Amino acid sequence: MWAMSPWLTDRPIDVGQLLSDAASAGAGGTVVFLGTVRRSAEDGAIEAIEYSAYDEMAEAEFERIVAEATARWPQARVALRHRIGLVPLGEASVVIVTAAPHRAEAYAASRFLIEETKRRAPIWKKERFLSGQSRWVEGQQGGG
Amino acid sequence: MWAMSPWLTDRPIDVGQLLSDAASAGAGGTVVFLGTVRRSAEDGAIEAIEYSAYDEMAEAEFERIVAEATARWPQARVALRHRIGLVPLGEASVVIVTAAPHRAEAYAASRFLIEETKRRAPIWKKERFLSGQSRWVEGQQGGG
Amino acid sequence: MTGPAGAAGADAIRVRIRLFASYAEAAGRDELDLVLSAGATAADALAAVRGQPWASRLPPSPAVAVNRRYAKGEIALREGDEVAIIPPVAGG
Amino acid sequence: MTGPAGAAGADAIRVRIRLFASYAEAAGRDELDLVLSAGATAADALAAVRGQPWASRLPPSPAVAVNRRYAKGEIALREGDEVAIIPPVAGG
Repeated sequence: MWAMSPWLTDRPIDVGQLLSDAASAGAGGTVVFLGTVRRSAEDGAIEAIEYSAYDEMAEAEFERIVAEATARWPQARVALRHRIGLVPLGEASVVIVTAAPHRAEAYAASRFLIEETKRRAPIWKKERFLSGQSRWVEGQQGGG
Repeated sequence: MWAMSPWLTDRPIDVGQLLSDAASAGAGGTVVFLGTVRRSAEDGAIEAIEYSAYDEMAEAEFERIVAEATARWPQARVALRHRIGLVPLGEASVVIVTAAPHRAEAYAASRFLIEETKRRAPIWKKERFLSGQSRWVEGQQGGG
Repeated sequence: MTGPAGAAGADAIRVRIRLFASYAEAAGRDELDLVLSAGATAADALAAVRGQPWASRLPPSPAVAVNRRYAKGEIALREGDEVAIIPPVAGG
Repeated sequence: MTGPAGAAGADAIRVRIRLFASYAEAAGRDELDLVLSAGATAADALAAVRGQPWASRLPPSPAVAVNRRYAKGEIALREGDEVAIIPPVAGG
């Protein structure tokens, strides 16, 4: 259902496509950020994470976050996609591409976009363990 | 001739391969930096850039730079490749992948690696213009 | 309270409340309609939701969005507004 | 001066100088061998290179690498060392 959305998808994120979307002849530095479902000692044996979203608001919030980034870094080109649904260990839940004439802008815009995504995007995750148990991940107070 | 080198290649850089090289189950944040040959107003109509290196020292210097990065960010995994020879407009001359449990380390290690590469790697470039002319790019004083 | 949102009376507005993630799980539903007095604010809608038995699950000041944008409690609601109670977010 | 580096005399060492990019272009070659007094430093090697006609192209203090590592001028050279004069770098 999200296949046509610019921001959300229920399929593995196509990094090559996002790189193409952000490419331009004027880009000298391109930064790709991938957030990946990881195994960690404190969390135990995670099998996958299930992401859910307030879809319509997430789309609107991504529009706003990207508009803010391009207002701050006018020469940057941006592509962003967040995955929804069950994301297996090792696969990306979010991919952000920023391309700019100079690398400093590409890094700064990338960092801004992931921090704002984590702070504001109305998206939640539930860890699913090999044991069959599951648990909502405690997030941060959302806010614009 | 560089196909087997971990650091230098005379072919288009395979980003997917570098992502695999740096991947680990513990990585929550992965940053990819791509330095790309760009068109810029001040430089005019660049067709390609020709990179040349002091190959043996470049390999040694990349070893040292990566060792410094992994000493500073012990949880980061790193993959880096620099292209040598003629690189057409829009293609990557360098790709750096850093993967770490948390994104702050991945961003910091990425930035360190590209700054040190630009400061220290004994690599030079000559711009080739559509007019047929060419010009050495004025770089920065190398130093360890 | 959960039927389609028809027109409310002259002195009342009807708004749609949306719940997500752990809040929806606690409530056993992901939306409900509320009839509020004209001039009611987002904070008033939240207070009405607190009347529901599952709502002890809500923190003292949950984030709220009105019409898909984060909003402060004092924002005035209008007929047909969508008010979402946003659990702590964990995207990325 | 550019033949294979044989053993130098007891009081002399032979080192290989390597040139790159614009320096190699100016010199019309990318390496040459130098015979220096025993105890010579990287700075001495550089001074000897400055005797060559193309060397007006060199800046006052070019970066130097000895055996594939950046080095200061005072580093003492040994028989067979590789001394590179490094133009301003422009990788990445």
